[in-house]
Amino acid sequence: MNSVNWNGIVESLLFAAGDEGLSLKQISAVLEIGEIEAKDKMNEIIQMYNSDPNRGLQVLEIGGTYQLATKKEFAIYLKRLVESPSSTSLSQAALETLAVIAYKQPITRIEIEEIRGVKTERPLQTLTAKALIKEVGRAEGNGRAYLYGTTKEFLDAFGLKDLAELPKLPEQSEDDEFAQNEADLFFDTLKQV
Amino acid sequence: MNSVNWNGIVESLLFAAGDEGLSLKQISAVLEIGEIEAKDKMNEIIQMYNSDPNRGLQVLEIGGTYQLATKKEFAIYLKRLVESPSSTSLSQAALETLAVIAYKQPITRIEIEEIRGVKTERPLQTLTAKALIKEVGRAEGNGRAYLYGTTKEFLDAFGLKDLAELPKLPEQSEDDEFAQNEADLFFDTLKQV
Amino acid sequence: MQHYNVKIDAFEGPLDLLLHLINRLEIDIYDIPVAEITEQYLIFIHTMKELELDIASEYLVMAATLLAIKSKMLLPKHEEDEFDEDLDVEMEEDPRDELVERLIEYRKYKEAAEELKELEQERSLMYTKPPSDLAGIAKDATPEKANLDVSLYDMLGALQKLMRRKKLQKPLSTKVARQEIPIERRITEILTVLKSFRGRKNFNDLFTIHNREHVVVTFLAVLELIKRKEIQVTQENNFADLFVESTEAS
Repeated sequence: MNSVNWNGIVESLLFAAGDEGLSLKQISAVLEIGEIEAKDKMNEIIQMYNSDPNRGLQVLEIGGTYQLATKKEFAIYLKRLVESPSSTSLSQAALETLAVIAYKQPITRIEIEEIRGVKTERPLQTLTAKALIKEVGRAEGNGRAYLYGTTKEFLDAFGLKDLAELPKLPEQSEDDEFAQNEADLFFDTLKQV
Repeated sequence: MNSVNWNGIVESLLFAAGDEGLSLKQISAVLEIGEIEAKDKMNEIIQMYNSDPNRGLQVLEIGGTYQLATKKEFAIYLKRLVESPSSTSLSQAALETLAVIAYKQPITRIEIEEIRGVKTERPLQTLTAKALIKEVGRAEGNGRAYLYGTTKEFLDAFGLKDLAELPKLPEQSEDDEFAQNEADLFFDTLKQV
Repeated sequence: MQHYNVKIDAFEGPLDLLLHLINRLEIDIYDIPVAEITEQYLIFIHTMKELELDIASEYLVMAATLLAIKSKMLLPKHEEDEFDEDLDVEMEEDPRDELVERLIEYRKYKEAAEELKELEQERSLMYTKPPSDLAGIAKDATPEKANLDVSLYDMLGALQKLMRRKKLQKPLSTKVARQEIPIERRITEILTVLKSFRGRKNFNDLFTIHNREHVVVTFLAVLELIKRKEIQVTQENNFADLFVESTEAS
């Protein structure tokens, strides 16, 4: 071997880092290459893992860090061997609250409650304790209520690279279109009169 | 692919098993093959890892269990990673350890390792050096292992008045059945020690 | 009038309940028949009251809102006499508008919550490992007591990772060994004990093994025996110990 064995090095680094993951900064520091080059390398490596069916592992990119994880298709085998704590399973109330925060952050409790139509203290406590949300600041104006936002742990728990990867909200435009048609229909009816 | 992907399955199994490793018995049970056949497969796989320079990992056979580990030749990079200045903030390993101690103190190292599933010497050293934890006594029974607890500096660092101010874990709130199971799991883990 | 066998805690609040009613009645959300939906909503609330369940104040506020909208809808519409230049205005002044807007907004996040749930499930199929302990590798990198740039959230986050991580099952055989105790067998055992005892036996003494499964099976066996009238259970007075005896022996 006369060249640097990037794949081997990165695999050993990722393995050691476990679910703490490695940032691009750490990778480029250890490999002594620039971050852009490191990023290219990581993309190559991600590709390599994904395209090789002999590999049971994949590289996840989550909230700015890379981490190794088993491929989904092997979950059936792992389930025979490993206890699943199902620890992240959230109540409906918590999931709804989390959805509102994820899409509308930063947002105050009152604003969340307006959208949900119910008190939301308990779900906020649960989500905070599960480190899925945190206080990210204070709202202007009277009360200076806490503003909530999602955490890196949130991205990890839902397997997201970043917030931009959140599924698109059920589009309002469709509803609007629908409403528009209705309105058109209404107008048409009137014209006929 | 029309045949079973042994390599992929075994890799994912070994990865998830981590430091605890897998016995031949477990492997043959999950793969639903005989132990002799499983042993042959494992030898093949060990060979495969060793002969592929692109792999940063190897399969070790220690005391009848197989486990994944990084190859020795990459140790220098791991050293660089550990020594790279993540400086002021704590590693996840340290944070995890600290969290377990904070919520379960007084607690022995063995108990912490049982909960975390990995060796915890270094995090304990780090936390002790940073004065966030200290030895608070000795456990009863054989070995009389050290018991760890948090310090006043811990409270200061996290802006807590006292330990009662630690956020309630979701599993500590009674009315969440789901969380209760989680708590049971958590405590069962402890009881097994 | 139909009755609802739905628990109020099956709903995440009045908006959720309204969406449920709208779906159930196959109503167009943009053209809600307020009278009908209000009636259904109130029936629901009344049922809850009869069942003496706590009804969160939000449900009552919504009931009032619905009634207010209903009464506004009943007011004569002057606009209809006017020309169509006012049509836009008329659309906006529909007393239902605000509620419809809230329902649609809420529905958006309710659906998003479903998607999150799926993502979470998918994520749970991917297993990770804890960071390795590299104590042996880095020799004397003794960290000093520096200022810590960590928050409680970081610690909770690390703890969550730990909780989420799956744990390797001990020996695979423990799972297999934990087979169920057949109730029939336990029934026979209990009968044998009672018959040989010839007299009343304290109910608590039947629970010889203190694990959950054994306790449950024993309890079920006792219930079955009572049903079959093979044993008799007596109690002197409230809260006193229960005594069990075989009907055959007595």
